[in-house]
Amino acid sequence: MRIRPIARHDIEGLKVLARETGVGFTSLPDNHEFLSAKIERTLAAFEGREPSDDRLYFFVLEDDRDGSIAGCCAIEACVGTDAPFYHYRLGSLAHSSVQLDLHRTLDTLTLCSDHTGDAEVCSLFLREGWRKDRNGALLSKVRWLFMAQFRAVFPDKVLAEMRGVFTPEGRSPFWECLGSHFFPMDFNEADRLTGMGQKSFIGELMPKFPIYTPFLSEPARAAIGQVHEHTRPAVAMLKKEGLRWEGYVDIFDGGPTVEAYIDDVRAVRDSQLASVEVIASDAPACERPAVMAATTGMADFRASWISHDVTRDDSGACHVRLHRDEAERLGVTGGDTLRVLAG
Amino acid sequence: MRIRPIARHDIEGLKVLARETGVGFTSLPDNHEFLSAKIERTLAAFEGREPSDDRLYFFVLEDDRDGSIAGCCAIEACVGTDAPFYHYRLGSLAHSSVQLDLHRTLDTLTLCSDHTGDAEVCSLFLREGWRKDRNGALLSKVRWLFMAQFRAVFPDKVLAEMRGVFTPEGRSPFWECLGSHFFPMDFNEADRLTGMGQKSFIGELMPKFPIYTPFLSEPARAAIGQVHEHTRPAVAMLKKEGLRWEGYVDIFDGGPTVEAYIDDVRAVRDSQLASVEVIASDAPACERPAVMAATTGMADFRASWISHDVTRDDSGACHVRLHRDEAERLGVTGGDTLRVLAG
Amino acid sequence: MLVVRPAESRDLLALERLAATATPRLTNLPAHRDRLEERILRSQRSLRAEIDFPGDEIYCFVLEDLDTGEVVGTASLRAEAGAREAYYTYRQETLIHASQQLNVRHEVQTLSLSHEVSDATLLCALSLDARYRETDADSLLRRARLMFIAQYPERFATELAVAFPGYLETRDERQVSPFWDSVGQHFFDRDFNEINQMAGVRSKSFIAEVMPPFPLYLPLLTPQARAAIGRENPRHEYAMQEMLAEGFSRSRHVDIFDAGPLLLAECERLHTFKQCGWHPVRIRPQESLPDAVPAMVANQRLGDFRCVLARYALTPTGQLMLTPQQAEVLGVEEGRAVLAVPMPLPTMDEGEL
Amino acid sequence: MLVVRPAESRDLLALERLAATATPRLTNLPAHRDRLEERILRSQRSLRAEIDFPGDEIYCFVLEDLDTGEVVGTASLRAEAGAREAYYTYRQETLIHASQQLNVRHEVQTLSLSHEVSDATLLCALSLDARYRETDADSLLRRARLMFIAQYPERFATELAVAFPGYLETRDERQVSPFWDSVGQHFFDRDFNEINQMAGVRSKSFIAEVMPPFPLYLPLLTPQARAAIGRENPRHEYAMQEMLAEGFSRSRHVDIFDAGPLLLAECERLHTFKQCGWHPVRIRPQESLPDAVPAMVANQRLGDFRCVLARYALTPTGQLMLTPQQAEVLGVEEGRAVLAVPMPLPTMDEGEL
Repeated sequence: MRIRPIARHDIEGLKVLARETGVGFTSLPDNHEFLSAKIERTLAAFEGREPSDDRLYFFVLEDDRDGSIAGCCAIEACVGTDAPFYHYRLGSLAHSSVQLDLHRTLDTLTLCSDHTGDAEVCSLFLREGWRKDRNGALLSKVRWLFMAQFRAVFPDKVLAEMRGVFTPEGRSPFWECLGSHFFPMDFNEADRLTGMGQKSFIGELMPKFPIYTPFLSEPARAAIGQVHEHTRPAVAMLKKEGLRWEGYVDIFDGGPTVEAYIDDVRAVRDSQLASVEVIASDAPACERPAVMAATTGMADFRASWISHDVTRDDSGACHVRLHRDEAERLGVTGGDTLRVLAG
Repeated sequence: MRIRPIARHDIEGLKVLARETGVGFTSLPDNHEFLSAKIERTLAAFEGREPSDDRLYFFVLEDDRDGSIAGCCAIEACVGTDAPFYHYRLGSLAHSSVQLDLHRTLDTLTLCSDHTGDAEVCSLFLREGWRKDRNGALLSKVRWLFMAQFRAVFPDKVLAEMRGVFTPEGRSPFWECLGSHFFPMDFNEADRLTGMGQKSFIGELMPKFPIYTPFLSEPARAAIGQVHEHTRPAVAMLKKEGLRWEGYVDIFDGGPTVEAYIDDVRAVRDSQLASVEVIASDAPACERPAVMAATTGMADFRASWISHDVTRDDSGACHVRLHRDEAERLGVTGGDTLRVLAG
Repeated sequence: MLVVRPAESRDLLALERLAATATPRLTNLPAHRDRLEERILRSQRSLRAEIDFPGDEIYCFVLEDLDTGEVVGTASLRAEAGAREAYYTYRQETLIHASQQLNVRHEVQTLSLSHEVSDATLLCALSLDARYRETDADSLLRRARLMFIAQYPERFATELAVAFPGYLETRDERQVSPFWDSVGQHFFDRDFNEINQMAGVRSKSFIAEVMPPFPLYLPLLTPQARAAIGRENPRHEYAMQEMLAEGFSRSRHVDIFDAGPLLLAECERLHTFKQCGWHPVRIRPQESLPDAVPAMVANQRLGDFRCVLARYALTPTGQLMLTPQQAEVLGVEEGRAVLAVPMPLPTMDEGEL
Repeated sequence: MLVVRPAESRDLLALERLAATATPRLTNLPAHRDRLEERILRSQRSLRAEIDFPGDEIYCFVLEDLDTGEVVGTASLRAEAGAREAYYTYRQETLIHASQQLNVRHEVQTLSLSHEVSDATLLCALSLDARYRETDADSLLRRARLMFIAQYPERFATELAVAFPGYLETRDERQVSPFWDSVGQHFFDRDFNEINQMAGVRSKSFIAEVMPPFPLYLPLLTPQARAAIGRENPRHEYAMQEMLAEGFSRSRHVDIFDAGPLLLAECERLHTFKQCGWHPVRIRPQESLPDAVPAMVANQRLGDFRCVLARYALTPTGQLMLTPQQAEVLGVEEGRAVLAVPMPLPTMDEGEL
């Protein structure tokens, strides 16, 4: 299994993914034009042809047994430059009067675009049959290795939007209490439109004055900043990397946006460069792959799990040994440099 | 020189400090009742008698040659619980229309009390004659050692408010463009009132709808989040500890509030416990003190620079050697534990 | 015979009783003896003062039943609703949320804190003994104030406002305001009765000034609260119908505590102002008065203002016939002019928003 | 002779010329042939339609000088200012910032985006050949619309609004709006002329809907922008004085682009409505007409509406004397009723805010 940038010939594989994602995964609609535009955008970004801030780095997880696409993940280099990017921000406002012996601090939700210009990790999906062998972790973490390697093309901060709370019947209590009053459409339609990048209607229709959360229903209030139960493992993984919820929530379902300074992300901080030594494929290896390795070029970027630990020599330089098939998978030979991350 | 909690008999020394601080240092007015109330509050906190969140830890720097008070610093354990605590928050809001081919993101200032419940480091002042021998760093950093030692009594986040930009004539461009239109008083009076803890008038008089920063004058806009030139070293010191400006500014002068999760503060993370060995006072020492040491009790808390490096034995335990006079200064003997911080 | 006259110190006990029995309790008629005493003194000062423009005067009237000698009602006028402090209301507004991209235009109702009604003259603090409710006494007490304003226009604004108590629910044998529960409660953490009482002492505008200035989105209020907006308390339905018939109209404004309706009118549009006229008095014995519709008749005396319920009995040349007793209560002799208006109102239809 | 009549297709070129020479340019009279042609057709449709309540009708009139056969002016009526889209204004408001702690009460002026005037009938899109400015022709063109409304009240709202172009400065030989520079410019990054032109194509309300909904604090605007609020363009001073004399009053509302004033009036308060009356026509030769003040005289024909400038020459029994030419232009014979009102207005004082 290896990660590589998406290529034009992946369009059919991508459509298979799009069909499998289902409702709620709005960034991958099963739409040929939309997906192929996405591929073009990502090719431009990887080849450095995209001059603007509108860069998308879209990766696929390829099964090297037959070349099929098992999953995907992406990084938006700079959100909100092409289309507006909105959140509700949970803040508080003191409400106080000495004379009335009153001092309360009330929570408010305020529409904002504070994250304009930040990077976003997004679009992670892994197909059913491949949900094993730490493939999920590979898809999630490869983005940190990529950002660490090409730090200069990313801004200070990175964020990830998490799916909010839904009832077993698929209804969002946050939407029902708030958004439904302001959008003349149902949740899925609103979500679909934003997934297609059509976001300017949000600013036009959303309430712009602060909403005091006590005015919301109990279930809606409880949903603020909470994630869908299926999303909990993903959040846990991001939190382990140091991403935190700073009060920003999705305007439709109230789900949290977690964020961090890229330099503070554990995987970015802890990843290191190591020189490659290639060994025979039948040499003994660790039982469970514990090291992730990525190549250092952008257009031909590759990443995968490798089976040997990183070693450090007396001068402090790092080395890593690769089986021949691992080296082939990554497209490296002895003496090349890899960015590696233990764990 | 050593740091210790303020005591009742320090009132006269504190008044001397208050007189020397001058305009702009509003938390130490030269007012007997106010200062002695402050001392009582701090005693209650150190002795654990203060049940509420309204705890103030106020420290003095004592010159052990004659017991005179050379400086002070403090930690508010939990701001905004007694009186409202306001900031302006610099955010942004997208302003976009596909049809008009319009996509801008405008900066806004919004009144908020988001920092309610956070800890604050404040009230740092060092008298003229003692501005040497790293006394300033001692006053600034001792608070991190204290928080590291008594982590449980502090919340997740800590902040520090920084003095904003003033002209050489002492005028604040931010105040003149914004606050002056809303407060029927001059800057110093407004600042004095908040220093006295009378803050509810702010919420009553300040503009509550978002202010678009392009509506402010050029100098006022330039002052947002910028510090007074005298404050630059203090900000630099806090930034080295990992505190960052996240867009919160003082409502009067527009100066930045820097903040961090306490657990992320470098000094909190890096400080460690070490066991004490006492050696003769005439034993050779480092030229420049590089290690800060603090005791581990709250009511009898002491801190100072010490002259020897921390050593680590094979088991990973830390040790520190103190000259006899250093041990006396801190009130420790061999075998006691100190919290130490190198650098 | 029923007469409306300015309140005097001797009316204090009666006022206190009326304040205590007002339903619902009125913030502008607090059942505190000291404040009521002050109200009477202030009213007397207002009547004595030379006034060219409306200011912070209050005129407090009582309704006396001369047959029993009992004071059975009270009502006041605030020359300028927000003279000392602003007079706050919630103003019903509509925001348009439009998206050309989606080709939708969505209207969202809001309530915004407003003090636009501050300049109007406020008819307020009316309380009437239950035995007299919905009788001519009720109308006399309510509308005699218009007869006073008609005579001394320089003391009042050209716009008049009257606020009606809002809709309350009975829950656990207490009267609660569904509007307050859904709005004010979040900010003050005190129930309607507590805050109402506090407003009587502290002034309502003071409390309003602590409320957040942002518009409230109606869809976020409870259905009960939304239903209460602009809805009068059932006990005041009759009174409200009467004021609508008088020429007041419903406005966009509602009370900040209970969302009770605020009616507005320009003086010159009111029935009483349009129909009232000066007539010389002709005194006739009771038995020789012709049958005629009831009328309000007022003398032209500032401090000794009197307005009685009589009959609209005119001679062919327009003299108004009064009994000797009525003339005595009004303090007028034959040939003095009095201001009279027939009581019946054109129709008692609902006004428009 | 001057006559105001509904615009017809043959007036297109004249309208185009008038739109192009309007100073300042009018967003509601765009100098685009297609839009003007559409305007004429829409006006004709409006005149043909059976109407019981005001809706999205537009009535477009022209002023023709029959001596030269030239169309020298145009003016329109929008039956409902915000019928299709909301009609946006900035509403001048005052917020009270009060602190009991400091015992201060501070008033802060704001401008809030509002669409409250949407229901009113709008008098708009007036442009007149420069040679006729500030003559009776100017008044006729402006006020003939009131004569039309007076005849067909069911087609219009009871409240009328008229907006005047705002104050502009000349900078680098261009007309710039100091208000737009300080407000709209921040959001749109386009200068006044660009946005004005865009509004002509896209509609102004569309642009308003992209503007931020928060109140603007006046102290944060430039002094020039503040000074422009509610100030009419000097070229329209005479017109504004006339409308104030007619009975319109200044309102809290100003234009969202240039902060020009919006005047409001209830129909029934306008001089023209109060003074106009129906008179049977008496045709007399020009030389035998007595001297009299100028008058507007209109026939009662919806599609063939005509309003001419004549004399208020009445016979003792109230017949209006017209010359044969005037009668012909109006399309009336002897004995037909025409609506007439004397031109002169009571005073030309400033209205109140």
